[in-house]
Amino acid sequence: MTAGLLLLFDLVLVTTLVGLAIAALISPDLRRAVMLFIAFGLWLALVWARLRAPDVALAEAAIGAGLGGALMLAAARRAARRASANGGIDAEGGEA
Amino acid sequence: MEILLETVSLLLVGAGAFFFAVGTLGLVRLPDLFCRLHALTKADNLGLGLVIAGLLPWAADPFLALKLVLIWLLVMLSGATGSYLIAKRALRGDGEDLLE
Amino acid sequence: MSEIFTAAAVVLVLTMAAGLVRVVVGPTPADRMMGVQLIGTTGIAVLLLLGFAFEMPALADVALVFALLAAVSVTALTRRRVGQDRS
Amino acid sequence: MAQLLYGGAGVVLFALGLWAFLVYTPLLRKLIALNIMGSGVFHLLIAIAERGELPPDPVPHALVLTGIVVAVSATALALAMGRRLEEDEGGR
Repeated sequence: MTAGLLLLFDLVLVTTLVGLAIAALISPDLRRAVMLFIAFGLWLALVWARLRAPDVALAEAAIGAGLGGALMLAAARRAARRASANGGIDAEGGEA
Repeated sequence: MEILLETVSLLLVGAGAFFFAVGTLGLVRLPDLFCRLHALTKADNLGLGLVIAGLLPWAADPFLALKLVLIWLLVMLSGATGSYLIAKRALRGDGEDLLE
Repeated sequence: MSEIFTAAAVVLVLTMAAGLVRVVVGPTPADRMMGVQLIGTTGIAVLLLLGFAFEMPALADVALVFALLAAVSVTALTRRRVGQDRS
Repeated sequence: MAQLLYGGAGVVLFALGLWAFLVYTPLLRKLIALNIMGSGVFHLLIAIAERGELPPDPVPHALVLTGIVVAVSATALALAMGRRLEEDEGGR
């Protein structure tokens, strides 16, 4: 009973993790890609907590998703502002 | 006694999961930003509160129970602050890169 | 009791996966950030349920960090430069 | 079973990140791809450390913990260097 439920849990977790990675990598908008990356980091922390590694999950949630996500968010909004200042085409790729 | 406790806990956790499901449904289906904000805060406060209330009787020691209540209070505080910030910048209309 | 907790965790993970739709299609960045916030809160509930199902109290600490993370990411999204602030 | 599932997911993540790292040119996109690639490696290590009934192996956990910190530091360094390059080019 518990083993079957746990297998279902694993399947949902892994499928969504890979789907999130694909969505973050192919998204045309840069800021959307960064937010999907933050969600990916959160999901990864959840998976590692499931694999009984709470210390690693803690570090990933605080440093990987939080700090890295905030850094990338700042960089993405700088890129968007530069693009709207230059008008139209974005130097960093992706539409503004 | 044990059975009663299990039933109450099951009901509370089930109600919490129900509120999370309804909040997610609202976030996906409602038409504009402020309605979605409304749905989001319901899921945040009520859903998590009910799940934690259902987990409390099973906490091994009082400090773990205290930590659970602390997590709930922290989520309520940060959820209220974040919703306020998002709504303020959306209402004022000068969040040029927040609203595209 | 641990079966009930695992079943509730499965339901909550399914709702999280449904909430990702808003992160992917949300028209504005604010909508997407709200989706991330909901994922964070639901993730806290899933972590607590898993912690009780596996009997690992350390997962409550991870849940605490998730709670802090939502505040940090919303602040990073809505902050402005000092000269830009009109209020 | 769980080990195989999660290890396979780690390999898939690494492959996806490598593909995106080679295909896209903008810096931020390359950084996201690099981070996802690293996450795939970490995922594989954590999946190997999980041993069913026994408590998990602590050595891969320590490795991954260090790796996360190094990855974020490298990301911050790359972002700072990219910003400096932009300023030197003077908005092109």
